[in-house]
Amino acid sequence: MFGSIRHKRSLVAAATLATAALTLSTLPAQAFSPHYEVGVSASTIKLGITIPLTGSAAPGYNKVPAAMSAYFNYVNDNGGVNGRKISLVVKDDAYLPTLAVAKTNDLVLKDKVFAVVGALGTANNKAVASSVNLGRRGIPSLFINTGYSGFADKAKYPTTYPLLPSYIVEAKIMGQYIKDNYAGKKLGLIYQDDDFGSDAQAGFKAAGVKFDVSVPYASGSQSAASGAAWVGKLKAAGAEVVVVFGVSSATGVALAASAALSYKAQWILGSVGGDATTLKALGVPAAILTGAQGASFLPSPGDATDEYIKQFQDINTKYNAGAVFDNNVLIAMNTAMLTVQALRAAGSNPTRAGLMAALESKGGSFASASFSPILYSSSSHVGYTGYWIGKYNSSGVMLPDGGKYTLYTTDSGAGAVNTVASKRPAMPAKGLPNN
Amino acid sequence: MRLFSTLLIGLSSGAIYSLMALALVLVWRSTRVVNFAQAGQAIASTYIGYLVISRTDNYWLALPVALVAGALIGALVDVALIRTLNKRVKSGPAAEMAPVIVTLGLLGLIRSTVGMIWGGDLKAYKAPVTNHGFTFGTTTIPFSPYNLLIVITAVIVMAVFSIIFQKTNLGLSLRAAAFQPEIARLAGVRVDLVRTIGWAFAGGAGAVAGVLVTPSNSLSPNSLDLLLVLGFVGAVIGGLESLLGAAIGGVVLGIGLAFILEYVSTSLAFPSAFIVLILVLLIKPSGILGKKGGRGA
Amino acid sequence: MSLIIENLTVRHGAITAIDSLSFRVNERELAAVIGANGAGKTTLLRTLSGLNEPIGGSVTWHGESILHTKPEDLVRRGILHVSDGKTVIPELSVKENLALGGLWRKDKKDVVVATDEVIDLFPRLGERLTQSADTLSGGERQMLAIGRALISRPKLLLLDEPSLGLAPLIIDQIFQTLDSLRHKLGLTVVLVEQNAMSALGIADTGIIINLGKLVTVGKSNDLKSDPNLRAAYLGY
Amino acid sequence: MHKSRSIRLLVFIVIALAAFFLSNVVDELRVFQGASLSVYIVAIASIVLLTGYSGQISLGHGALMAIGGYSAVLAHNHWKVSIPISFAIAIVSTAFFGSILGWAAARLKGPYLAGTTLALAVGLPSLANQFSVLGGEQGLAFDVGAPPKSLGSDFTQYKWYFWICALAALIIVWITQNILTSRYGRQWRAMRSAPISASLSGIHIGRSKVLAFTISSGIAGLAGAMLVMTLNLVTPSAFPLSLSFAIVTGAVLAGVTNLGGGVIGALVLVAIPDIADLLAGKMGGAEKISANLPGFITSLILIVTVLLLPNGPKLSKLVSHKTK
Repeated sequence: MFGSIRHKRSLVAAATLATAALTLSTLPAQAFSPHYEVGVSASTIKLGITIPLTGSAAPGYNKVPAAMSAYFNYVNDNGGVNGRKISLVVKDDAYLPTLAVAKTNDLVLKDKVFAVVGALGTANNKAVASSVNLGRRGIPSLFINTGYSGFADKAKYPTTYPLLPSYIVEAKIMGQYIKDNYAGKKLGLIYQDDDFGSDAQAGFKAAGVKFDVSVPYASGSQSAASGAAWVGKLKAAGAEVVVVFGVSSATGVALAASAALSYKAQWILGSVGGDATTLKALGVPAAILTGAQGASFLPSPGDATDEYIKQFQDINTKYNAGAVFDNNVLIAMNTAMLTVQALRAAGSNPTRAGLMAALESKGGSFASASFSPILYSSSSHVGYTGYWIGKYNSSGVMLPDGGKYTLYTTDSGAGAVNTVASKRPAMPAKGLPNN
Repeated sequence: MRLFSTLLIGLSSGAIYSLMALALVLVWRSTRVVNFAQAGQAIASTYIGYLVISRTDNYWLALPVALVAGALIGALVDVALIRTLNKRVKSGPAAEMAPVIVTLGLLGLIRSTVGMIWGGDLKAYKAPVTNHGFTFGTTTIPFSPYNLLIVITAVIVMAVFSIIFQKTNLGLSLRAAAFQPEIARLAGVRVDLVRTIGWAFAGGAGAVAGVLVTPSNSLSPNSLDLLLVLGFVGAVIGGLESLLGAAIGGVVLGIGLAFILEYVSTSLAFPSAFIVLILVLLIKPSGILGKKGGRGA
Repeated sequence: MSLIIENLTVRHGAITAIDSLSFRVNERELAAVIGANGAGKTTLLRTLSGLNEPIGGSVTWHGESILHTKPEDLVRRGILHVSDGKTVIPELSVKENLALGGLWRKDKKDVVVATDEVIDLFPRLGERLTQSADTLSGGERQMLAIGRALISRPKLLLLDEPSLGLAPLIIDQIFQTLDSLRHKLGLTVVLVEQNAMSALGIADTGIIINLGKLVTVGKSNDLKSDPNLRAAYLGY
Repeated sequence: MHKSRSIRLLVFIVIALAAFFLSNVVDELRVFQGASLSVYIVAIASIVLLTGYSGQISLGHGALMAIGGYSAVLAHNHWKVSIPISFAIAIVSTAFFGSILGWAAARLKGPYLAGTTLALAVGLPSLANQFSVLGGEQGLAFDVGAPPKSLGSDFTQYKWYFWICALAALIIVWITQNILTSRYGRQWRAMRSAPISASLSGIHIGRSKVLAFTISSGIAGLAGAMLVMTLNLVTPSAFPLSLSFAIVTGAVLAGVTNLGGGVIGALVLVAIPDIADLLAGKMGGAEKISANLPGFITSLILIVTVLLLPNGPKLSKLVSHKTK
């Protein structure tokens, strides 16, 4: 009841806001394009993204906007979306919530984008959703790049659409896999000592996995010296299977230290820190990565036999020259392709409300590289929910055990972990959505 | 064995903190500026070293090239920026803050420039010797030939500095100009030139620290930020005025952090660096080598 | 035809510390500048040695202007400024303080000779060469400051209150040494002093200034015996 | 004295009316920037009082803002207190922490004080991660609710934030101005310009410095509470080192001794990123260039401004009441 009053109030507010916006800001534009939504014109659709391009969080993520633009340009060159070309306005938030709010305000109020796509970071997205008041303004924030489970709460974040499976889901699935395959072995865990890591711990706990040795590290503190200390602890405890639930730099430090210390264990890398290209750039020897396992919801970016990967690699070569095709580029292209499908589904004269309605009704059928289905519905904003577990080969490509993808799915709560045969829509011809 | 290997690994990371601390102290002594841009100067020099390595695959060429580049950058910063600053901002309440802002601004400027030239991606290059730990019998310790190389290089740099400072005329001028610039002037020391040389030395030390630390981490426009902060902590532990203090402060910090990592908590090592700093400042404000009351009035 | 100061004016913010001051000091002469506290004596010396910038006037030494020149360049032209005991660097050893005087000189052989001369002149410095200058007494510091200047082989010595804070016995010593030195080495000296009696005792010329302005110039013997000046400025 | 105080009050009321009138004219983006402006004005005021008057340096006021921010949110969320009360709690708790810090800081000078406060700015927010009650990296939501209905239905959320922030800023600047012209303000100035004679004339330097640090911290705490209100969230990453540096920069750009100049400093801080973005957009270029150009331009503007106007713009003298 409380919710409905609130809802009504926000509806009234949204309506009045829309009226005010119409009478105030769009007066001159009205004469020319009376029935186009904000950010849409006869020939273009304007989207926006906030992501760190500079600062210590930038490496890796700074490749995302260019890769998204590359895919959009590819689509634009092939007729666009219902004849409209997509443009992406990129804003650097340096991974700071204050900047994310200010830059999203710029996107919404100055650049007047149709929707925000692929914005990065848990705290940033929380601050943006609430302060910029995306919900009350009815501005969609699509496919946000974070594994925090709370964004699936539609009542709290009515216009925010998370894509990635949550960290809890990932940990639960890893936990189940460990129980199935490494029962009785001594287990170790390296995790980041913040929400990221506590989500992981919650997931492992839900899966009923207990680690013999846990090594927390403070975000940003990882160095060669800390790597040595972590591995020392794992070694002392005799851990045989070690999960690294950390960012790339921490994963790299741990693997490099284990190489330096001749410490052999079965490594299982979380998806956040498991990008082989980044790990190699961090100086991890190929020998130590070979045979390590990892969890992922996307195919390995190095697996050119995958139809999605192959197509994306082609587009990357032609439209994003010079960029190494890694996990970040893959996620960016995948997000961009989902965006194009959402825009197509929204019809020939897309509105923000129409876009979100289309996402909720048809999102589950969109073609995407992930082996996991997308669960968007009128009652849920949960995106991907599944992972597959694979092994890195000697050239850093992660491939499924036995060559066949087995998908594990679960939820962020107490639900069981299920294995399902992986099924995903085929890549549309030439990578151009035809939904 | 565990004790011994923790000590060694702390020594190796401490050696790098010491070099950064040394750079900060050199500038502080000669110009009374805490040079936040030191991390920027070091990152630019390290990228130049990276350029040499990626072209020639020769670490031993990259190290001196980066050192010289660092020295030149340091000298340039002093001549182009700090001299102007000192001329324009002589007194007033802004006098203490202006150098902070100018060096911070410079840090941003250099980082952005580096980003424009090399992009924001992670770069890496290999250590010239293996970073596979030494093995005694069946035990492998984390301390590797590369760690040994770091310690030796740092010791050489510090030994060269100490000889220059204690035994040469240039060193005497440097010290005189640092302690009492006006009197040094009246004795005929070309204080401006000597200061610039001090900045150059600092730039060189910072560059060596950057080139040494990078194979263990990776290279990006922000990758030496942590080193700057830890170098500063080391410098303050050592008393900020003394080169020997900086060397010892850095090593003490490195070993201290290694022991906290090994024996206390892997996640508290980072915050504890700051707790150590605050404790040192409150308990023995002049640093472990400083004179009594050095930091008050 | 030696040190000529004309209409020199120096300001500290709103305060005019030296106001159109003109006088001259001949070569090999010792001129004592006398005045009360705040008369502008120290500012005068700091301007002559390049530490302060004047806003007007001219100063020439052997016909060439010495204004707007860095102190370290004036040192190379033989102009040495020794302010009271503060002119030593306490963080350095006695030996290093002395060495500073010869650092810039090309003739390293003469630096060695000059250093030996200074140690002969002030044996107490010789005994304390390796000590930190911090440990020296006031008189010893004064000796060290003068000694360091001598190693630079000065032609024009600017001395700021060498008697400040010293015991009368030591003041006499210093002044005697100074007197014999300047004759032996042919130095031109500008000596700023509050201790007018001692200063005029060894000076050729006396220059009395007040509030930055010249009061009078004269032979030191004449000034000493002028009853009006004695009462007003010389304090005895 | 009495007359000048009533004139000053009048000036503040006029500014307040002008600000509120302006908020009805300009677009939403400017209204939000007006709220950010108010946050900076308060933060800069805390530095002006500390550095410009008592002569102490702090590179760690971002950490104090964090304390204020967390205090306000915890009070609001746990005790359901109103916004003004939660702001007051932020001021008091930060001032309390500041008094402890100030006691320690009074023993330090120059770079050592800068270093200690710097350590605080780096260390304190990362410590917040250690306590689950503070919400970790994701932080705690801070929802002050929609504006009251009585303000009309077209009264936007941002205008509401702006009104709250602007009012808080005006009140605190007015109070600060009165503190600075009071006995304490004169003591601090005496202490800064001539510490020895100040102590001879009976000013207890240590106590006086601690008092300055305490008041300055309280003001910074308020700025922190205002900041998290505009963000709707309190999280460690809202208080990065760059925030501490930004407010010090704003204070210097304003001329450190000038409270009124703080408006200019805050304006510059809010405007610089916009200007840099605009310039970068005009220049264009490859992606790695365009990503780094705003940072480059911002840094350049900072350096050039400090070199050209080390004691703040002369204009600031016109804006403020003479405080020297």
